[in-house]
Amino acid sequence: MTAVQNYPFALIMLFLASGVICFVLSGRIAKWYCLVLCGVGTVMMAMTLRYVLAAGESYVYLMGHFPSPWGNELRIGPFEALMAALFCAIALFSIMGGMEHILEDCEERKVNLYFASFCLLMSSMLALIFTNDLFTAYVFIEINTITACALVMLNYRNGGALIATTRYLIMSLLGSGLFLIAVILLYDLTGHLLMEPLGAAVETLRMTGGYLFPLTVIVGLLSVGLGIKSAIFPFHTWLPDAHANATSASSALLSGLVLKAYVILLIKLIYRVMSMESHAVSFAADMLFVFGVLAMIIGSVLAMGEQDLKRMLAYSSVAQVGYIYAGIGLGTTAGMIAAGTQIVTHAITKPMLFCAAGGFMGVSGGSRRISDLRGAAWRDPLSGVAFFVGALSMIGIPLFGGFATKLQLTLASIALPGWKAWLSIAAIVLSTVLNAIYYLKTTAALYSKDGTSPYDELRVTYRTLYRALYVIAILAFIILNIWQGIGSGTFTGIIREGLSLLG
Amino acid sequence: MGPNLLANYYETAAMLIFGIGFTALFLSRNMIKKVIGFNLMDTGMFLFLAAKGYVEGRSAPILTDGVRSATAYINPVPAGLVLTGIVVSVSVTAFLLALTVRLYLKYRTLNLDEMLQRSRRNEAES
Amino acid sequence: MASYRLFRRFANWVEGEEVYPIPEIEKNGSSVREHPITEDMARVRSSDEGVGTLLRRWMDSPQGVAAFRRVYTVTAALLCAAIVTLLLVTVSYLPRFGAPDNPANNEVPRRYIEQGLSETGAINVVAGMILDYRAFDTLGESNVLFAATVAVLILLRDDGEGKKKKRAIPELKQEPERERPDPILRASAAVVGPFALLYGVYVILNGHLSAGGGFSGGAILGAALMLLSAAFGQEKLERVFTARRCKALTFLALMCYALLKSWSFYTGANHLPSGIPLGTPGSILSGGLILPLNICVGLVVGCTMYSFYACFRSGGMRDGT
Amino acid sequence: MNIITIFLLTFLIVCAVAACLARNLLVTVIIFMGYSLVMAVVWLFLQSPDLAITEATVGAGVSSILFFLTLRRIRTIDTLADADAEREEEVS
Repeated sequence: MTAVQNYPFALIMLFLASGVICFVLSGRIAKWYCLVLCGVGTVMMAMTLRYVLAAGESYVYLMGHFPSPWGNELRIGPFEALMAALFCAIALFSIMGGMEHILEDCEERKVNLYFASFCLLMSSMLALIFTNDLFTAYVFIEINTITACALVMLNYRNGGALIATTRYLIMSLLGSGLFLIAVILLYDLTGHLLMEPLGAAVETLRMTGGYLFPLTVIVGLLSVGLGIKSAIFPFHTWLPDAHANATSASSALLSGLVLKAYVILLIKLIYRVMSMESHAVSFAADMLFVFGVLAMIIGSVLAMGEQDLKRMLAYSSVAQVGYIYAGIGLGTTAGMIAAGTQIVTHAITKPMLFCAAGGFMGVSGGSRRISDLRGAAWRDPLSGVAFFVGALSMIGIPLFGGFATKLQLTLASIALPGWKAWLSIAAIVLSTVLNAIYYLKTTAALYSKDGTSPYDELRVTYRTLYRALYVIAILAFIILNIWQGIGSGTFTGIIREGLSLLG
Repeated sequence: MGPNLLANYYETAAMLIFGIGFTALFLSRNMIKKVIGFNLMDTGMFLFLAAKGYVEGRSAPILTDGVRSATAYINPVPAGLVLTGIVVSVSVTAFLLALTVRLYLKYRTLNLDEMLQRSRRNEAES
Repeated sequence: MASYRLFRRFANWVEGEEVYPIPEIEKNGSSVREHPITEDMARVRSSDEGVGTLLRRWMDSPQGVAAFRRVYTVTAALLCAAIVTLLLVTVSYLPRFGAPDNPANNEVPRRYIEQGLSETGAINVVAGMILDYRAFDTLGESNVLFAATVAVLILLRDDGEGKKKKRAIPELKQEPERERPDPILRASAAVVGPFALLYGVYVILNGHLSAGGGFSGGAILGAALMLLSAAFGQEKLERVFTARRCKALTFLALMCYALLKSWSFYTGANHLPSGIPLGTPGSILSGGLILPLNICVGLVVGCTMYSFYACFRSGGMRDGT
Repeated sequence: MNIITIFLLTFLIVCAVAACLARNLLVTVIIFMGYSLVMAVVWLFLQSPDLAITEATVGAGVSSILFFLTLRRIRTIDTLADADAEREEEVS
């Protein structure tokens, strides 16, 4: 085994241990430590990605001395490695972009606890991406839940954050409860917890026609459980408050990464346990598709009515997650590729928008209301540019990331016969129009200067240290976005190869 | 309806407890009741798992008298999973209760709806 | 009649009418409940526009709140009922309880039982399973506990202002303990406390030989510490067991755990021998890594449980200085 | 199927319902404590002593203590707030 193959495992353990280390470090050191760690993680994951792409195959990493049905395993392929590299990079840029606000919002002596939570969150997301074992997934889902809530409630002196955390936590617990019960039922029917033997056993059950009813229930529970945690439409109610009340770095992490980790787990489950063929005709796929389409439209409608910038972005996340689920619900490989592309697109766009929102709030007395933010884009030009790029990307203008998704999703829908194709294309068109309306309206508001704002004379300076970090982060996000828009083939190609290796 | 509802009486009871806990967590507006509901939900699931590991007439998987045959002991896997689960459940309980204290400090109520209304009113006033 | 009363009670509960433990709270809350809905809020928002705003405004109006609450409650109750029914029907299809030929009794538990002793050295198969075969789960589990500690500390630790030990949040302060702790509590704690501590240590050290292990032993340790602290006062206990020591102990134990397990994962994945002797089955010093891991877990759990207690009781532990 | 397990399981369900419906939160927590103890016994019947010992210490011990502490903390918050309110009234 070459050294590169150890990196995923090493990174998970490194983040776990760093959580404990940050607990004893002071906040001043912990923040730099975390930045360095994320940078190292990005490099390590990029090397792993290069290795698996060169090898052209995925490999299994034993966690201990015992092979598949007995011990825990990680599984590393191009899809997982790409997502892990992306997650580390986005986390790095999100923290860089929101560093100033973290230090403002957090009590000084609790900064290190924020970074401890952050490290544990990262390790849990990496474990969710790589794990090959359902019960491990459950345990790390719980770490993810607790630490994500900890990141939201960081600024608990703002009362809204506390209530938002509570609602988020309770919905998440319902979701993980459903997930766990599904895992238990699955264990009862097959006697396995690892995905490989589990998939084989489920296949056998399906052949022999045994336990059909419990299997259907299990698939439904898994989808709903993970759906609640990634805020699929009827269960999205916790999301706007949680994402709007958190500090901007936390909002970026939560919307860009945490929602996606569960979707990635769901995609792995579909490929490795339920098998693509049965997913295509299953009830769960139709359900996810309908929820996704509804989310695309209703999320946009709700975002249109928002007067609060961060809540608007949060509702837009609901709509964007809808795209992912619509892609999964199509039930074809092309749909899955579209979903994967959307994961990448949203992960590089939404954190940028949240960071920019943090920038606007910084030059407008901390208000989140769009009416108070009028002209903020002139006061903080870089954030203005970032918001504009993000808006164009979310609308789906060619040359920006969002276009890649919409293209893939449209292509996947056209190839499909029947009601799903029409519904999905109609939803894409409608959602694009709605997106354009509210994003352009907001951008126009941000750029309109009517001389009434008390902050008009304020100009942001990019000279201080944290602002320099912010500039780097925003530039990186913009570059990633344009890369995804122009060279969308890169990521989509890796996703295609990764998904074919997953099955 | 399958044939085994009454034969699986442990599982049936476990699912009922799970349902009670789920309902309390979902519907009750009092934070403490929600936490209790969460605990009931989790113990219900653990009871289900533990029942799944049991095999009629076999003993606990502690190899005492040198008996090493798999037919003498029950399945140890569910027990291990439940142990892990109990830790998760007590951690989450502590977290939820800490949130409850904080919320009570801020809003002087345990009712989640009232908290929401008050925080909305605060927002509208500010 | 009784069933009707039960139903009424259920309905009341669902509608959120609760009696809190202390009637005063009811009194406090009622002043707010009189004008629960917000006409001024509707006015504030009336300058806004758009479909979503209209929807929100309706939802914030009294009729809207009532209607929304009713619809939400009914839907949620139906949803819960549906889930329970679904699960019960599923149970009726599952393999029979206690049958030896259930799918779960396959080659996995067979190897755990038949070769567990020679592969892990643990007499308690469950301990061998969670700390060796499926150790990654258990590592995650202790980090769940750690994550919860971090979250509780964020919420409840009261750092005070500056170097002075003044509390930042007066309400978080416990009322000064004027009354002496209960004599019955003190006497029984003096008898039970040491034995409970000893029992916790016993359970931890015998985790691989008999029922129990790091987690249950640690919980017993934590409970014993809570008992002592409740009986003899937190200050007295924290003269020995200071915040800094507690933190250091947690840190060391978790790091130790992570390092030991990393070594074992690393060697396992690279097919190297781990080089850890398993010892004679049945003696205390056996079971390879299981005993040290149990000790680590026990320490972490004990410290965590006690720091939960300290946080809930008085906003965290003091430094002994 | 023996009578004792049926009895214990029924007891568990009744406890669960009662804990949710009880009006006094202290009663709720006490019922929950009893529920945890019975659960430990049930697990002993299911040949899982590891679980029984853990549930007895965690469910009936630590969790319940945390609940009690929370209730007590809530009462403290109230008494302090009341005292503050009284003081303000006296001043005015």
